[in-house]
Amino acid sequence: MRDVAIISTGMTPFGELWQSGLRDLFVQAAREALMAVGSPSVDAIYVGNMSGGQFVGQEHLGPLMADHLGLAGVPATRVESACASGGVALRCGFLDVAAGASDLVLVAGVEKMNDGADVTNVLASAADQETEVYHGITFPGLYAMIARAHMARYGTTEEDLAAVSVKNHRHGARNPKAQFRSEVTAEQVMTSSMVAEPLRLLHCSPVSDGAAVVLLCPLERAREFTDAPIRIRSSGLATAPMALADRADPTFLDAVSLAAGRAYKSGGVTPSDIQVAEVHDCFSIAELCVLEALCFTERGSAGELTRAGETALGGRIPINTSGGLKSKGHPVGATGVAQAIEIVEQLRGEAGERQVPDATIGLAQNMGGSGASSVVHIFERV
Amino acid sequence: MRDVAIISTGMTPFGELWQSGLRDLFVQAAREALMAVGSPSVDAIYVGNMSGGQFVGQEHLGPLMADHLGLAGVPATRVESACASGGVALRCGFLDVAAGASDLVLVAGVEKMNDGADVTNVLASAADQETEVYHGITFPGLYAMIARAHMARYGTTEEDLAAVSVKNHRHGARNPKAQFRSEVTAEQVMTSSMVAEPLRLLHCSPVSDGAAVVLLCPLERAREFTDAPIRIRSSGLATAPMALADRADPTFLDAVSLAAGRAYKSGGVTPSDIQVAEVHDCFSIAELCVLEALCFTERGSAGELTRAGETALGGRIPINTSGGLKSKGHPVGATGVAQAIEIVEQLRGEAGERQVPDATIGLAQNMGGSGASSVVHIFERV
Amino acid sequence: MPSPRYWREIPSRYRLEAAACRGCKRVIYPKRQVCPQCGGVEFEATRLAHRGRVVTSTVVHVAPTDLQMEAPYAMAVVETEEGVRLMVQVADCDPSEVLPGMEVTLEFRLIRKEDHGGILCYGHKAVPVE
Amino acid sequence: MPSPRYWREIPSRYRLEAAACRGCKRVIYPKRQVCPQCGGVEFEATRLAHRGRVVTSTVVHVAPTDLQMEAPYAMAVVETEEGVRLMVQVADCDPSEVLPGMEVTLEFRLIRKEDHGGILCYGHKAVPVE
Ligand SMILES: [Zn+2]
Ligand SMILES: [Zn+2]
Repeated sequence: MRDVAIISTGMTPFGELWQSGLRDLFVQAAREALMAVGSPSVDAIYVGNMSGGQFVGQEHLGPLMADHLGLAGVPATRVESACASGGVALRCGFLDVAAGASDLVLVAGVEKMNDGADVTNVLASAADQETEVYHGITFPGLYAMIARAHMARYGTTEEDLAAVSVKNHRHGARNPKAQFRSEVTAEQVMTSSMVAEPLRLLHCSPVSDGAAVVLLCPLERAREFTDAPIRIRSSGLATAPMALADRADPTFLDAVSLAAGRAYKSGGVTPSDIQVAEVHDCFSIAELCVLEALCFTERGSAGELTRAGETALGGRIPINTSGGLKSKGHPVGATGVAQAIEIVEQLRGEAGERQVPDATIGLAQNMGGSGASSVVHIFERV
Repeated sequence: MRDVAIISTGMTPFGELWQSGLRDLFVQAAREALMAVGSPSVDAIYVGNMSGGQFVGQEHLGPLMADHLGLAGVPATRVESACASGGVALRCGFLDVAAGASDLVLVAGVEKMNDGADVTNVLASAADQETEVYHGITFPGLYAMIARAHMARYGTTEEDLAAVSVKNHRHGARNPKAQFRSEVTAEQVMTSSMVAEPLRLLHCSPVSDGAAVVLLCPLERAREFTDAPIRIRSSGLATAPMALADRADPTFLDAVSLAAGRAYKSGGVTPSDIQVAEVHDCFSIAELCVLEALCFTERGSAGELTRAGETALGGRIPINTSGGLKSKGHPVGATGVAQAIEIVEQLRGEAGERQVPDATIGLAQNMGGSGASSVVHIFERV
Repeated sequence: MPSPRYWREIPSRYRLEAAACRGCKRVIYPKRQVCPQCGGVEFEATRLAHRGRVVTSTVVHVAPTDLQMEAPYAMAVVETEEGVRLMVQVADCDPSEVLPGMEVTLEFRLIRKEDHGGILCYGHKAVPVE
Repeated sequence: MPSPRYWREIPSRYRLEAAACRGCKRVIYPKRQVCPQCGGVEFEATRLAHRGRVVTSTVVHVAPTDLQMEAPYAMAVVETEEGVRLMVQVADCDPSEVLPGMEVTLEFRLIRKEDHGGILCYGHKAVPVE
């Protein structure tokens, strides 16, 4: 397999972007990424998108996006793994370049959630429709059940959960593309309206529109395009039982653990080598469970780690310097690519107020549904 | 890139399978493919599916299918390109093995269309929702417009169109897995109820449920599993403008032409080397346009070729020996994989009453929307 | 008129029909073609006991459209005596009392009225043991 | 209440607003960020002439739910004087007369009533020139 590099990035702001449709968002992010490296010709496009069909009545996003980018003809494929769609698109692009099938690949993640659809129902289609959704559980409800199990088993507290939201808002306040650029206090989190007990509104990522794009090419060609290529050192993908009831331990995210294990192994790194990470904090409890599944901390100890400030900027392992899904926003199909962009900016030393000093190895972890799929990428400055 | 082989296949019958849900269909086809080669362990799964979200409220099919196959943990990705989803899944699996990232890859196509959804509306989401569907055009309507343009430009007749349906039903009558195993006459076709002028019911592929699965591995390992591996000699994917109005010539399928050109070139073959082909006859006119775009015949001459029997079993280049989408059925996401299975059976000499004598090189062409995406694979006996 | 999707699930939802794997003895609900534990494909039909214990739970305040009139309501993952876990709503109690460890019985109930047609959809809900 | 998706398209649907590429002069409808012909990104605003000719057509007999009361109706790809093509319904005539080559004008009309709310959606339809 060939080594693969990210040579350019582009991203819309995340938020309620009423003026932009799905195709507009994609084109805006893609043009930014292309123009930054002199608009080279593209060999293939992968579009990560969870549910264009249900959100805006539009499937077949590969050709639609190629067309609107002025690139009709170019191979273009949409990939979906619920909220991990963006990360999985990145993996498909990575394999395409690694295989030697394509040289320059454009990987996009895009979602238009604020366009009139019933968002609660659409997001629930990432869970098992027959055994879960039918009975009345919602997507926040599934993570609420994970939270309650984690609390019962490890003594994790509402304060621990709130600390995740507080930290991520603090980070996001420094990110010009974030949906919410305001800090919140633990008290605000813990008194916000209840969504699914014990999760409140400020434990939940918002409903967002947005697109994110990265350009990939073989590492050996990367310096034709940029002085600061970022190598994708490895990619790991895994699944777990679809329904929460079918997982032996609802507090442990097997898919994350497996995907990370594959990425660590094929990248030849250990968790302690990671200096900065973007993880899938769709709900505050998710960040805690993910930190444990990534082996950044012992099982059950992520709440304590967070309250101790170790996952904040300046801490031992800064997590979600972008603001995470919570503060940056979560246009579901775009998130995985946006995570990669934050790591690229960190490894290039271009993260401004959010910069982790001297970061050379970073990780991005993206997750679908209540954890039935997860994809992990490890990046390094070269 | 490594050479890639198909080592096994599995397929449900196609039809109105009221007893089976989406997940049942997948598991049935996948188990058949796995058991035929001793149930080896699988490194990755790709699921081609157009619209689980709209048809049955279920996205996130990668982990769902892995789970129900007893393989939770295995990387599993859903890919979509409307009615070309199956073919595109095959291409993703091909690239994964070619890259050296995975050894044994399970590629599935699956669709459950008969489960209560408004099929006309769902299929229309493969077209441009804003500039086409909004104004009232349907999916058959788009192909009807292509048909009328082809008639106006080349003198193609209703008899030419009917000849496609008659031939494909004659082939399908010999296929035990076909949805319609009955022959039809040209008169029956030309007096069936009107759907979108000039296309009548018997020019249209049916609404179908079904799943199809192939197993891939590196060619060098194929004989561990089977005495009759079929090599995937090449894969080509291309797009075209999404909206019919945006294509310079509505009678010519640019995406098919481009995809085929790429597959011919990287496979080192010419159209005259192809001895049997499955092509995307979602409507009878589609088969004619595809034959021209694949360079099996001159532009405008496919109707004549068909009426002369050259595309029937026993003719110069037998097309859709399976019965095609028209007679075999068209569970949209499954079709591309089912096409590959027919070619595998032909190249293995296992097609029974449908056998093309001594076929060693075959082609499968799968198409999304009104032709905005197409994928072409070339296969050979080794 | 109930859709095929609905009536295919009737055996599991109405009668709690499950399958016991002949290989590893695990009870699978709803039944499947392949045992997720051992890969086995031979099963014996069985029905779940109507009794179990809450593994984890939540109270849904922001509900899906079809269930908005019922919110807030408790949902739980319940483990039956056979070791099977299932997702159910918990009825006939104060939702805030539904916590891990609670003992419940499973009772046949109306689950939801679907869509504009108001189709009545049935299944099982959990009810706390006195 | 019309959705954002609807009102974003109002300029193109109500007023036939288009964009002329400064690079290759091609007129693009609806406007885009990138010219599909030359890749250009600079445009001048323009409006389509309301006159064109049918490139190809069909008569829809099996219609989408929202338009079932109108079937059979004619649909056409119309090319305007600027060389722009658009998909429109053809009204005020016998649908079977709508064939390639027919001259039409584009008129502002009700296109559909959407969903159960019956939202009124407007745009242009073609009408044959006398
Ligand atoms: Zn078992
Ligand atoms: Zn131009």
